[in-house]
Amino acid sequence: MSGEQVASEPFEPVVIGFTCNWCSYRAADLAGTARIKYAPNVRLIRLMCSGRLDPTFILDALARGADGVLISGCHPGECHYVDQNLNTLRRFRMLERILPALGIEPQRVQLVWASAAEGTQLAHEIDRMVEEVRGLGPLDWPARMAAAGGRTGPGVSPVGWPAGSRGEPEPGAIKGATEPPGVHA
Amino acid sequence: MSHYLYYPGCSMESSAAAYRESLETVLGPLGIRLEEIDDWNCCGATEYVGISLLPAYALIARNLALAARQADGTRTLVAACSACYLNLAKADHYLQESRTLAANVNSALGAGGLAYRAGSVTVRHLLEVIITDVGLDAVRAAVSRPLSGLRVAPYLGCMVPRPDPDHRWTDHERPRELDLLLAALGAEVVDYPLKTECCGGHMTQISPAIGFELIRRLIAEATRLGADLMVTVCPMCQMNVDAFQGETNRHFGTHYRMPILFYTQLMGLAFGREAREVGIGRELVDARPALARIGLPVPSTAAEETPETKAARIEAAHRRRQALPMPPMPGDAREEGPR
Amino acid sequence: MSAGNGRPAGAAAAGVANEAGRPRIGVYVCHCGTNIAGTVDVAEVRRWAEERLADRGVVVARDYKFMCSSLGQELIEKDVAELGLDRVVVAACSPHMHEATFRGACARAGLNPYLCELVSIREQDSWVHTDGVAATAKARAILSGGVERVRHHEPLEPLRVHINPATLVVGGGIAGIQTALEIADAGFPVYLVEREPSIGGHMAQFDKTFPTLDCSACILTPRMYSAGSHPNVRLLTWSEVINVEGFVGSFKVTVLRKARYIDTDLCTGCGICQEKCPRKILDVVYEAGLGYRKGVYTPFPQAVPKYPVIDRANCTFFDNGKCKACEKFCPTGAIDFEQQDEIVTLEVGNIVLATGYELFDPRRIAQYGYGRLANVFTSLEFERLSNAAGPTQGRVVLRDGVTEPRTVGIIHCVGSRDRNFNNYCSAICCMQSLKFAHLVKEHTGATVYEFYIDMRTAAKAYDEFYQRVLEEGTIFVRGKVAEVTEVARTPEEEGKLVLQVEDTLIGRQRRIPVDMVILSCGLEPRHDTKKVAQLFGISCSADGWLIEKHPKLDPVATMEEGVFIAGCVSGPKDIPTSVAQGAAAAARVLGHIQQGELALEPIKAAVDPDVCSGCRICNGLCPFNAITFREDRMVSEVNPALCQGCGTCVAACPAGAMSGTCFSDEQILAQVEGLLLANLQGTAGREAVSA
Amino acid sequence: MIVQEVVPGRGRTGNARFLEEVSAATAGVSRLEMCIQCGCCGGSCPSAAEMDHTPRRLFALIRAGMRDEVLASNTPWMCVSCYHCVVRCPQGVHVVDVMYTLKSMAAHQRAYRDATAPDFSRTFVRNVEAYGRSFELGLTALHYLKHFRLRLPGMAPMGIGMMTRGRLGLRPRRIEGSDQLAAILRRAKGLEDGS
Amino acid sequence: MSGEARPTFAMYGAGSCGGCDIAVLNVHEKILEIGAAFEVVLWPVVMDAKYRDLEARPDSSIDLTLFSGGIRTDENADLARLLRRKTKLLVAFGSCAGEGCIPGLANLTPPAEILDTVYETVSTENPDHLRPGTQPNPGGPGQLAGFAAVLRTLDQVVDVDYFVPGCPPESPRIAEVLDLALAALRGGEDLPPRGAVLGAGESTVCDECARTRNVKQIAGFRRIQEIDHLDPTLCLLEQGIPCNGAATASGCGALCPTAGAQCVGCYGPVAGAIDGGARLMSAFASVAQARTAEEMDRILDGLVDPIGQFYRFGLAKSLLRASRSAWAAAGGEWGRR
Repeated sequence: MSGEQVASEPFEPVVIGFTCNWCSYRAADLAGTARIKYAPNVRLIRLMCSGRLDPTFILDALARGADGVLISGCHPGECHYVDQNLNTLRRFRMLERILPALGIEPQRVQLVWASAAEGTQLAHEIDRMVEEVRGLGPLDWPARMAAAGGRTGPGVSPVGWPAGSRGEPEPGAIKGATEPPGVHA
Repeated sequence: MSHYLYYPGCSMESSAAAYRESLETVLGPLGIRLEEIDDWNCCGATEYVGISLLPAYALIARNLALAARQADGTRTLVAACSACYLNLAKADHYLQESRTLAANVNSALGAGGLAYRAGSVTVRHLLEVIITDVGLDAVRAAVSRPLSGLRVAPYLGCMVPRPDPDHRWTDHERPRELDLLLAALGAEVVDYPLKTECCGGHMTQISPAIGFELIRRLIAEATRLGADLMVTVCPMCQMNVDAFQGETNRHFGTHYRMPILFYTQLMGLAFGREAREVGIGRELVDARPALARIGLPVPSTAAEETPETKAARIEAAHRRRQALPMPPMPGDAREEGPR
Repeated sequence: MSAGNGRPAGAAAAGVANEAGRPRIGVYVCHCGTNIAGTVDVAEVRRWAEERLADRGVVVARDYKFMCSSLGQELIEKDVAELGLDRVVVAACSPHMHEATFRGACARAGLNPYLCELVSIREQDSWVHTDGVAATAKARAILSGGVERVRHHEPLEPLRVHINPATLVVGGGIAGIQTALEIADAGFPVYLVEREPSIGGHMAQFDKTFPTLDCSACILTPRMYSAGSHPNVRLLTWSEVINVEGFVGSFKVTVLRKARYIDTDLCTGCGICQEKCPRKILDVVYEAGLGYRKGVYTPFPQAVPKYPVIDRANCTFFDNGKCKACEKFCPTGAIDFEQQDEIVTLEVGNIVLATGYELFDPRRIAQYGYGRLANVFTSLEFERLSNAAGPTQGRVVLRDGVTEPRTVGIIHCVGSRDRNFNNYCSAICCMQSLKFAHLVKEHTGATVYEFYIDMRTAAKAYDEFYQRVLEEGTIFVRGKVAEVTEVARTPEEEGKLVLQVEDTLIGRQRRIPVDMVILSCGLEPRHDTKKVAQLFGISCSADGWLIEKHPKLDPVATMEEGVFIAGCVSGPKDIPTSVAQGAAAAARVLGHIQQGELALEPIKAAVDPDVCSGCRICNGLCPFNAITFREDRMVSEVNPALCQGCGTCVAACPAGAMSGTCFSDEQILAQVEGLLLANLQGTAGREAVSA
Repeated sequence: MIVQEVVPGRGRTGNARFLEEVSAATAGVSRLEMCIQCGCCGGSCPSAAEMDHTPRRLFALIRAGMRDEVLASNTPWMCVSCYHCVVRCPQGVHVVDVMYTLKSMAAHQRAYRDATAPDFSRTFVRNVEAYGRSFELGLTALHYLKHFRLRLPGMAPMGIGMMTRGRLGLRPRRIEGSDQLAAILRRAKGLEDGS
Repeated sequence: MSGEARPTFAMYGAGSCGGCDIAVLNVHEKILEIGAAFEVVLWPVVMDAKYRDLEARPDSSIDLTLFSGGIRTDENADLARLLRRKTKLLVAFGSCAGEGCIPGLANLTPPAEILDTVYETVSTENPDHLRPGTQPNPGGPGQLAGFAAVLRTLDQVVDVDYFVPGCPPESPRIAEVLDLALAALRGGEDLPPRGAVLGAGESTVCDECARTRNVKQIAGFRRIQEIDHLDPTLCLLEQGIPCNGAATASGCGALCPTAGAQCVGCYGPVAGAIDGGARLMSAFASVAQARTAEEMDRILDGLVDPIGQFYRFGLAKSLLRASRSAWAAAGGEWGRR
């Protein structure tokens, strides 16, 4: 669906949420069990720990059409893996430093702590964020890329270096091309 | 010099003139500068909102809007009157809580060319500013005439410690701020159990019998505890207990004479000001006999022990030994705590 | 030919290794009765998957009333066998609910269970949204995410860990004692750690227990004695757990044993030291602040173990180097001022937490006057007052220590069912208050008022006890007491405590003067519960209690495998329930021990040594010390036995040398793609919401 | 009291939506629907003795949809805004704000039985609307003249005392922006009536 | 491949600085082998050539094309498509063609702003207000090439067979790549999978760096010129210098860190990386010694140009490729270019 068609309908943002297995995903489960209602615009992904979150995932979600990304983990000091969620905080703070240069509003990427008991709070934060993103309008990155004439779709690597020899090595592939001589004995 | 925006409120100009006068004498020694909001209007007391809600909030919000516009260097708005403090604080709180209310109030303000974003100013009460920002040490340092020997009953009334939307007070029922302040002035502070009970509010106007009963409870308990006078933070409380005391006595056939002053009046006296300068004499129940204690040598109460008192003392000690211990209370160990 | 890049791009089936080069995925959408189907158009989701996800490898899509039923599971098994499915996606409830169920179904059909993905369209969709159209659209997106993700699943084997047969029980109250005895009786070793000098817990403080009115000490003491003398139980009293490492099967627990300053080999528990100790200290633990103990003490006569401790903070010798009265009089020379705190390391396979509760501190409710008004008592104070071994030898008297009350008011729900304090019902207060009414009557014959909001007597023989107390003439007033005041308004109120309350059954405000007020205080989590939770890697609810794995179906397990809970640590409970939970936790532990080993999820990180540059960015990240640096080869390595699978190192590796099973970059990115419907050609992610 | 059977949505007084109406008209979040009828408000109230219903019972009447009986009640008018009930309420019901709502509903429909309190509020409001500040002398004098004529002689010494001590202005003070204030209040009233 | 004839070779620079051409010429004696082994059909830096000659060649008649430079103008794009058609093995040569490089950083800025700066600011004398897309000689032939909304990498415009990273690629690596190509073209060797990165290692610069390394911790970032005494043997990152080596493909022999300067990342991320900048951010953040947001912010304040730090070479190939304001131009006037 193209950007123009969307404009005629009320804008419904899509927010991808990264949650940890122990606190925030469980908070979402709890919100479910307690039938606490929140905006249907958020789609959650479960990681074992919010510390698994690579900034790549966030940028990827935005590049693939998400209007916002919610990051959620255990409260600092309550991480199931001692303090790995501090890494989430650090990476999030780091990412925040580059988003303005790319023209992405800070409300589109938010970090919200939620303990396993905080279903209501998480639902509330989701609602708040969805409304904030709705207020910002569509991000629409794929449509913008398409408009610039870039090739996307099957067979084309839209981003990143090809895997090269790191994929499944093909029979007879020349190793010398990818392995600097004299480094590995 | 700490700088604050200031909302005086209507009663400061008339019935609580003594509050205004005395307040002016204590600001300098405490290093507080108050900047009055230009052309403020009445906060609506507890009356306007009982007639119509939105105009009542618009009325309060005009003051908030004026304050926000005047905010320069400080965004703290200090109120001295209890009802004004509560109305301003509560309005700001509800404007933050309810988007609809905020939208409607702003639409109304728009008719007068004003706007107010909830949370733009922070509303605080003068007493809390003195305790928190100035500090009791600074108060003690300013005291040149300690109120030694003066037994005072601290009386806050309702609207300062309750509902306390911003959680600024030590307790809703028995806050310690006023006790601490009076103790810092050197006064003997009575543990007054009715310190946040109702003075009757507007009941003296609309159902006098209830109003007088509520006043009677207050002055009866203060009298029973041997207080020389009551000290309040609230113009309405002062007015009810002071101006309606005669009528209350008449109503019940009693003869209470319990003066009630503003805390700032006692601060002014303790800071060395003369009675007239802090509005002493404006009260209907004369405080001067009680105030005669200040500066005068306090007569020793340690009378010689008679056989009767000795027996009583031994009996009391015996009783203490049998008694079960009491749980410790927070602040027990603090020297400035209420006695 | 390789996939062309490191991520799944469009139709390229990276990571999917199957003979035909294309996965065969079965999709199963659950109705869950009306739980899902009531909001989500399940048939439409199924149809959509069948059509739109066909070129993503979906070969069959079905919807069924209850996928978790045996018939639902058979559907999967049959399709795997007949259609040759090599991947399965179930859209139903949370993976925390039924992941194991559907993995089991796959395994029975001969499919590696880790090739199954369960996505939640119940907890995260139908239950939390009301708009059916939006919820259906979201279900499509969630399913699509699952399908993309499952394409990158690999067959895995669960990790098997050995279970150490020793168990640690933390907390020596009735729940902990019960757990310890059950396990010990089954023949396995138990360490029972207790912070106080004796086990027994709150139950040791009570005089009588409701509703039977048995003597608390009489039923508790034999259990305490058994625990103390059982050959399989090692008591560590006056001790605290300070560190926990490892995981189910092989926890390493560090315990601080505070110095007792008593040589327990020599001590006979004769009590002479306590008698001779000149130091008298207010006992705020066992006597609830109503009585005193000595500087060297056992908290109560039946203490287990019988050995006293010297309270270093309240010992004249430790204060100024003089005294040593205890040492002088000890007939066996058991006093040892040279003793030091000791650190003990225990190796256990399972842990049971039974650390109990604390009483709500009513000083927080200023209007009830506790701490200011002498004759306002807490429930625990009253327990001590009515206890024959208590500070008044069982005389129910006012704070003056002499006067018997003639009227007593008992206030229910103090600090409970009140959003200013604790929202929850403390469960035991109604019954405890009824017990108090009975005891007051029995001891003093006083008039008793009970002030309640609702009477909750829902357990065996509880309501019968209510009937009995009614019969005894206790006066019940329905209303939450507004305040307790000493300020009299009438001559009858002079010198009394006045309870001001609305008697809601007559709709009037009443002022009831009494001599004594008993506050039936609620139960609260111990102040350090959060710390305990962190120590053992589990979490607290908003109220501060420890969270069960499932509130109904798994009440004694926690999210942490091998860590169980029993008694009031997970919320207020009466004695029978605490005991039942203690036994239940023991049964779960014994289950583990009997199996000998346990299967764990194979979620682990690993390093590709060819790619690792030895930059050492990951080295400091692992809290479990699973990453080591091999100086000889200049690469980092992950020890799979220590790795807990959080994936932080995977996300941090700048060279991409670190990868993680079950949560690989490919799996996560594929799920993002699927959730945004970017896997469908010619569609943008927005379709799902606005459709 | 008379027990009246209430069928929601039917009959003279039964109106199941009354609670929602009261709640919606209250500033902030009333939490009125959360009342568990514990009576802590009624127990705390300093003027409960003078009320025809305790606040708790008034809330039960609201829940029962007995609009007429609720709006005729003197309970809201006896409220002294001491906020004891608010801070003590275990359910966090904004009792005082609900009382304000009930007052304004009753005032609007003139549903009250005793006009003393409403009149006092109205006089106060008129003063404020006219001057922007409250005018204590005018307020008290007018009010006593109307409702407590007999008490006036007794009050005279107090009034004179207040005046001689400079505590009672003889003229009202008017703010400079009284036109602005009037415009704001006019718009606010318009919005309230419109909604 | 036709009998005894030498393989044909082309090298072309689109939006490039010419550095890649110099690097090829800088392979020392190897250049003689190239000259001997290949028949050069197009290499504008070395010899004159006409587009029409190129157009006239049969399709797939060039065996190997090294294409350097990003795609910013119509002309760049046209030539990319043309060379793709004419070439058997098209190699994105150097950082510009492969990942956008420094010119790609212009993707943060809307094109109108770029042109205003280039053509209209005070340092430019441009009386006729010429701009890309306009005709320099009114009435005369030809017009200036149009300027695209964003810079694209070669593979974002046409299919690319191989990538050779580096700004510029290091000479020994170039020699290896040419040897490989030659061997393959002569039928002696199998080629690596299409799309592979040639001339770079599978690990990162740290692998080739001799500096000692400890468990990483960063308490703060500093610019290299702000440090009086730099430990010559210790890892630069551990000294607070934001060295990109940990996430940059090996192949250069850790030239910069060895010389005492931080790696700026010109070899791009290792094969398989999706967004090199994101990887660097994640790695740097993970070892920052901060336990609160405030502490983290204090550390980050030491990174003066975060987007330049992490995306200096790879922005045009990153997940988002360009800023929103640059993309915005793509939808309108610039989109048609």
